[in-house]
Amino acid sequence: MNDTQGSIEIKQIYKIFGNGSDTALSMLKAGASKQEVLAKVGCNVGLNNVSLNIPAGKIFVIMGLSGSGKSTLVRHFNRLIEPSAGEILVNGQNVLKLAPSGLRELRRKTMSMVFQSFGLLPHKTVSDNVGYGLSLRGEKKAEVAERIQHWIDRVGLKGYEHSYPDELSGGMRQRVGLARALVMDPQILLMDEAFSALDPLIRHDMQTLLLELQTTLQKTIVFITHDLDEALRIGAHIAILRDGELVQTGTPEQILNQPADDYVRRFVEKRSQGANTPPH
Amino acid sequence: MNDTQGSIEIKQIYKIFGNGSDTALSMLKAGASKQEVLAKVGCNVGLNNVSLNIPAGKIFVIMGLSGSGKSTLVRHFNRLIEPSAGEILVNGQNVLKLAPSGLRELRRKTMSMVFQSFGLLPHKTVSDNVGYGLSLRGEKKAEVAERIQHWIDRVGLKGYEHSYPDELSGGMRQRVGLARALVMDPQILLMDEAFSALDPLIRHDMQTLLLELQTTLQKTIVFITHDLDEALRIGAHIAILRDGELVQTGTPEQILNQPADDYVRRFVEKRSQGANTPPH
Amino acid sequence: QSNVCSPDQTIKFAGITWESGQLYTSLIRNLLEMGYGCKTEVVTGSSAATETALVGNDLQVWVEQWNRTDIVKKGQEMGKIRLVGDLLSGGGAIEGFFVPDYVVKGDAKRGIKASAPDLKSVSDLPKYKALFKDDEEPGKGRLLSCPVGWDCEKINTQKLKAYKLEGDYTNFRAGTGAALDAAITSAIERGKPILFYYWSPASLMGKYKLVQLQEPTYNEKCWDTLKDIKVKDVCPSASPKNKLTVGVSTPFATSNPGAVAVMEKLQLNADQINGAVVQMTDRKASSDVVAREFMKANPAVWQKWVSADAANKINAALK
Amino acid sequence: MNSIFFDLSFVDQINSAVIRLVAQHGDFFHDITRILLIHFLVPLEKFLIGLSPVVVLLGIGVLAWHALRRWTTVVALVAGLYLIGCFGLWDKLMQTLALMLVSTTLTIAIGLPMGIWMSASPRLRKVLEPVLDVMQTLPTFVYLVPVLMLFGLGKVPAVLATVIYALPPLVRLTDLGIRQVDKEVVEASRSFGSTPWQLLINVNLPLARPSIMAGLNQAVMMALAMVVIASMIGSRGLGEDVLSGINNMDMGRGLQGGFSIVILAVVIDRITQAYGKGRRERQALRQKRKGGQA
Amino acid sequence: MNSIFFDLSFVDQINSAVIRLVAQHGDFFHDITRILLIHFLVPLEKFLIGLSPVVVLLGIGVLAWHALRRWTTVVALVAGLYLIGCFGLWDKLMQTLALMLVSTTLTIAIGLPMGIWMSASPRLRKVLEPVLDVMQTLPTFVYLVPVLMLFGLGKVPAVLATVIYALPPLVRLTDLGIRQVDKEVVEASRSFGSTPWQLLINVNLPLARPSIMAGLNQAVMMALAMVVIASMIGSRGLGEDVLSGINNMDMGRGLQGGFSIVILAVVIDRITQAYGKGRRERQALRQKRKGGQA
Ligand SMILES: Nc1ncnc2c1ncn2[C@@H]1O[C@H](COP(=O)(O)OP(=O)(O)OP(=O)(O)O)[C@@H](O)[C@H]1O
Ligand SMILES: Nc1ncnc2c1ncn2[C@@H]1O[C@H](COP(=O)(O)OP(=O)(O)OP(=O)(O)O)[C@@H](O)[C@H]1O
Ligand SMILES: N[C@@H](Cc1c[nH]c[nH+]1)C(=O)O
Ligand SMILES: [Mg+2]
Ligand SMILES: [Mg+2]
Repeated sequence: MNDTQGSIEIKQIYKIFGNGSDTALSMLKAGASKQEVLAKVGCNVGLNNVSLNIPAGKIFVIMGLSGSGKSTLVRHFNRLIEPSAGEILVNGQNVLKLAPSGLRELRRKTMSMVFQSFGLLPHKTVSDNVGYGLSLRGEKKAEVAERIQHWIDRVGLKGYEHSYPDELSGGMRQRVGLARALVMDPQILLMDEAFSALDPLIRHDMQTLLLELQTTLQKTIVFITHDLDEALRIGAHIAILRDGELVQTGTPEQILNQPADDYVRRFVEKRSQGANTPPH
Repeated sequence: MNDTQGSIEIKQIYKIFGNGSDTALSMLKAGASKQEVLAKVGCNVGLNNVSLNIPAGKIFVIMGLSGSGKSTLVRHFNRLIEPSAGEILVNGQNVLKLAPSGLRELRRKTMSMVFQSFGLLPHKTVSDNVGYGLSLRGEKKAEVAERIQHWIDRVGLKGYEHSYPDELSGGMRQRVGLARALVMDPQILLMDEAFSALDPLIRHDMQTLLLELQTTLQKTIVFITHDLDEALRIGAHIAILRDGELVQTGTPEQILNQPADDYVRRFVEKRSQGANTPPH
Repeated sequence: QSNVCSPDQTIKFAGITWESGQLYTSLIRNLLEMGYGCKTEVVTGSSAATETALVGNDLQVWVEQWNRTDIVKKGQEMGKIRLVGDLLSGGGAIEGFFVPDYVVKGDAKRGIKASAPDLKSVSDLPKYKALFKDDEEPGKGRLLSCPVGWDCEKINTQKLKAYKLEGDYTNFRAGTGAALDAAITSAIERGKPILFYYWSPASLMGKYKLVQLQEPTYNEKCWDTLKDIKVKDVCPSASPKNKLTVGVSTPFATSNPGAVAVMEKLQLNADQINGAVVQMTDRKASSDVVAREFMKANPAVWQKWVSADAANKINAALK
Repeated sequence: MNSIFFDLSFVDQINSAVIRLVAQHGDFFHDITRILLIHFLVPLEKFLIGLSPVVVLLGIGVLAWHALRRWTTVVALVAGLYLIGCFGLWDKLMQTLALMLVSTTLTIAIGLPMGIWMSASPRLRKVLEPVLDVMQTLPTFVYLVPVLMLFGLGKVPAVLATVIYALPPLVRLTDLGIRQVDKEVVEASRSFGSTPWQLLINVNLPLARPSIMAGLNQAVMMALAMVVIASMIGSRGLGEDVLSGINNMDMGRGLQGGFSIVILAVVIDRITQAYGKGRRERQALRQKRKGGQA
Repeated sequence: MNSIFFDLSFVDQINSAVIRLVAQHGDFFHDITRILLIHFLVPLEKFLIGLSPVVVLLGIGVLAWHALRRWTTVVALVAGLYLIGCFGLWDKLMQTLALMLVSTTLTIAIGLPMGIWMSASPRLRKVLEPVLDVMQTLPTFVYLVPVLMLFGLGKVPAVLATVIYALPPLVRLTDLGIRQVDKEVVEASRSFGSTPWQLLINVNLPLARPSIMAGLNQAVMMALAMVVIASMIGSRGLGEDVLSGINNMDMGRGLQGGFSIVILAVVIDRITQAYGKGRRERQALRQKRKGGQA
């Protein structure tokens, strides 16, 4: 089972938000679109029949239009969201069948998450925020102080250890969230637009860090981004979502050279376009 | 005075957060660095002697490391933050001397802002959020309904008019904030990382929108971004901040070709690097 | 009849907070309403509130006055109110220290043995302090006394001094009359020993068999030392009988001498009032109901108090 | 013994001051009482008592339905009131209801603005906090007597005492709620040029709503807890039964009266709380009822 | 008249039920009272009264300083208590303090867990809400008589009544505060595998703190508002003075007693509230004192 250490597999996941999810589910299974369901039942479709295989020890990038279900998808991996239907296997284990204690173990040891909207504890200082996951695991403050400081320095927040989140800039907050996940040293990292508020210098540095983690420690990293350059630089696989459906998965080359449809092609095109537009 | 319609000028602005700002201010004026002040007085320096001239009718991009004071700077333009020292002129008028009613007029008619962390009203629907600024101005709901719908459609949120912010994805929330500012049709738009959560397709579309607004309606747009490609594409001028200080301002060409120092050079380098890294 | 009550004025009675007072109130109201066509109304409230109102002529009649509060004393001194009549024959109400009779005699039916067979007088109390133990003041007995602020509370404090019981007994103040009644009822229902201050006429008197402890004989000079809490040098004396009167506001008394005349004549004896009051507690009947029944059953008693004309009207109304 | 203390007492001064006040201005205050009574309290009470119980029960039922949209609760509330009628306490219920309507309205009318004002001014908070402490902890009994000497027995001092007692939680929780509103939302609203009033209406009040409604709930509860005290100063209503129940050791009667007060409290509370729900919650509620799915 | 109502009355049943209960189980309850008194309340009171006033005043001063770090406030609080001593009410103050310490501790010990539990279970909330309504609005007087027939006169029923009355606001505001905690922070905490207990300690309680402290403030206020009622059932303390003031129309004495209660309330409230401040606020406060700048 060692080869599945860090793998994630999901099978035919549906997620529907709001009341009337039963009706919505049968509509979806009968082939209705997200827009139709929203108009008819008033339910938001988060995910629509998504199956995905995330190999262990690789960086797996998820892309897609804003609102296409990326955040919803990764929240399923550590079961912060219960799917309306489907199956989720982490390291070959069915996450949906885990008892509360098992689920807790999984979240403490196996996977950490960086949230798109940071999710910092507003009443704790930067260093307490970073150490939060460790303290949940029961590790003593004194023993982990060094590791906490290491990661605070690593994300460039030295000097801000005793600041509170509301005294930080957006990008600094995001980096606190990053350090909080990294200090846990988990098998799997779930990173939801974890670099979106960072400037190019720090961002590049962080990308390098992820690549290092992946190559030296064989971490599995699920990475959501809107930046194709970033995706191409760090991703071993890329999955593209649209309206809650999986449109294409593949290596960066496959995505670039054999886009599954027009939607994917436009995603890839923009890249060269954006970069080529001359300054005026 | 018509040529200054939409211009912003700031003179020797200092902003220091926390107690003991007097000590900190004199330290700064004596040449101390942000880090020294933080270590000695425990004050966060937001801005350190920034003077800037933003011409009317152009897109002005502000860049800089995360935490360098970009958000703090634009918050001064509409006086959401009071500077510790300095002067702010909008359309030639000293904003710091405005009476509450005058300041209100300025905010209602002259400039709208898109916030880095969105700042949506959680208890209002998408369409009420978008119409919020208009309702503050006293415009009747029925009269503006069309304009509201226009901008909701324009940012791609059709169908979500009656959703609440907590039912939206990060990028969708950001677009609500965008629509809310755009519907005001102000002379000046302050956009704090307004596209950071958007996917490339929508982002490109929005960039085009800004360019249109600028060329057809001569809006002044102050745009904070971390994306150099974006800055180059839309910015007529670029300013670069570091640790609360202004490092360089100039046209994109100047920034690209005559970087003021090493810091700016590294900012510019990353661009080509990131794009050129081959997928692995 | 015009001097009994003015037709456009409603006579406001204080709502008394104990049964005998309520019964007297109902009797007077019945007489005035049925016999003289007066309009009356009862306003409830704490004694202090209603007494204050009486002084201010917000209320006109306050039946069964024990004349012991400062409000009443000052009202009288200032000429704002008058105390008229003598509601209880035989000199008035009695008060003193009581124990349930099973404490002295036992109660075979409930299987209670006499716990203090020799208890006759207050001088026997030191022997029994363990029996009437006060849990909040270990080592002392508890005399369940009047609520704070009643005159009897202060008198009891002085009496404990005068009877040299201070070291052995606490003057345990019940907070209110209701609390006092509840504590006594609880003890008696449970068959426990209890030593308490009480008075008659009162429903408890009719309801339970109580034994009053003997106190040193009444002595006017000593009684004066007991009435004033500030006197340190006290000497023992039992309480004298207390004359029960009707308090009326002076404006009312001046303009309605006829009504006052009725109140002056009204008088019951202890058996009559205690009997009626027990009806109230046992059947939880309202004082109005009991007063009517009493009047029907004892026409001779009340006909003395009213004019013949009024008596006829009342008789007619009672049918 | 406690020799470290000076001997200090204002007892006599206070007493004579009160007496003087009553002697000099008592008539004036009594006139106020009379005016309030004649033009306001008595007509309201008369009106309520004059209504047929059927009409009242129906009216409250409709109101409750409009607010709650839940048959079971509506039926329970109306049945509760009907039960009070069966106890033979209908008229007293109406008297208490009149008192409560007036007191609660006054409490809201004073408390809400006061809380809002307090949230805006730390200096005011410093001044007002001890006042609120006094209002809440100074035993009603203490000021009841002077109040009663000034205003006379009855409804007016009862309303006064009730409002004084019920006000603090509403003020405090309004203040707290507004101060807890998310700073970023406030900032966004300011950036669009909202006046303080617009900020209040659009942001502060709606976002502080849960806290304010908790304050209102406490105010209603405390107002109804005052019903008995009100009866101690001659105000008619359900409190009378409680009082006489106590005085005569008639616990049954006291309890029946007491539970009638509780029922009335629950009815008032449930209806006000439902109306205090945000638009979104009410919408969700309606949909849930329709859709049938949780 | 009100013909739509059945005639219904439980008066007699209730009365005889109470009497039966007292006769059958009164001894048992009285034993409980005795045990609580002998082992707990009496020693505490004796201890407090036995302390020299100087020690008590100093102790409270130190405590207040530790909590508040503000000379002016500390001096004001201690001076207030000293004033009570000057009124000649020191022993009664200590008796009331003992009662309040016990009642407040019990209220927190019961109310906080109850509120937490309620916030976690909507079903429990549905059951508990009417119970809280009853606790708060059923006039104390109503259950006081049965309670004191069961437990006897004095401190124990006083503590009981106080806790019953002071509990609801704490429970309600704890519940409200926790339910208002930002969902995103809770989600983040869950994502790191927090147990429910860890979530409570690290997220829910600290973030609900302002609301919980408002509940505690209300609980303290309401507990002290009960001091007079406690005296009505024979509990010694400051309430006695108020009562006798009322009963004798000695407004001066009543007011002095009343204000002593207010002072005690303010002292307890300010100290508990200061300890309830978050680490950050306390830190900021200390710095402000030092730096001198606002
Ligand atoms: N309310 C505050 N209290 C204390 N310090 C603050 C506060 N707001 C901002 N700062 C500090 O001011 C500095 C500049 O913050 P600002 O938000 O302007 O950065 P930014 O350039 O917008 O960064 P980002 O790209 O990460 O958004 C930071 O060091 C931050 O810690
Ligand atoms: N709590 C919720 N209630 C209702 N709808 C929701 C909820 N959360 C998400 N959705 C809906 O689910 C869909 C997918 O949202 P999600 O947050 O997964 O998007 P995303 O791909 O992460 O977008 P972004 O790039 O903007 O972050 C959206 O249509 C959104 O409106
Ligand atoms: N109130 C009376 C006592 C009393 C007797 N009966 C009713 N009350 C007093 O002060 O002593
Ligand atoms: Mg997302
Ligand atoms: Mg920023």
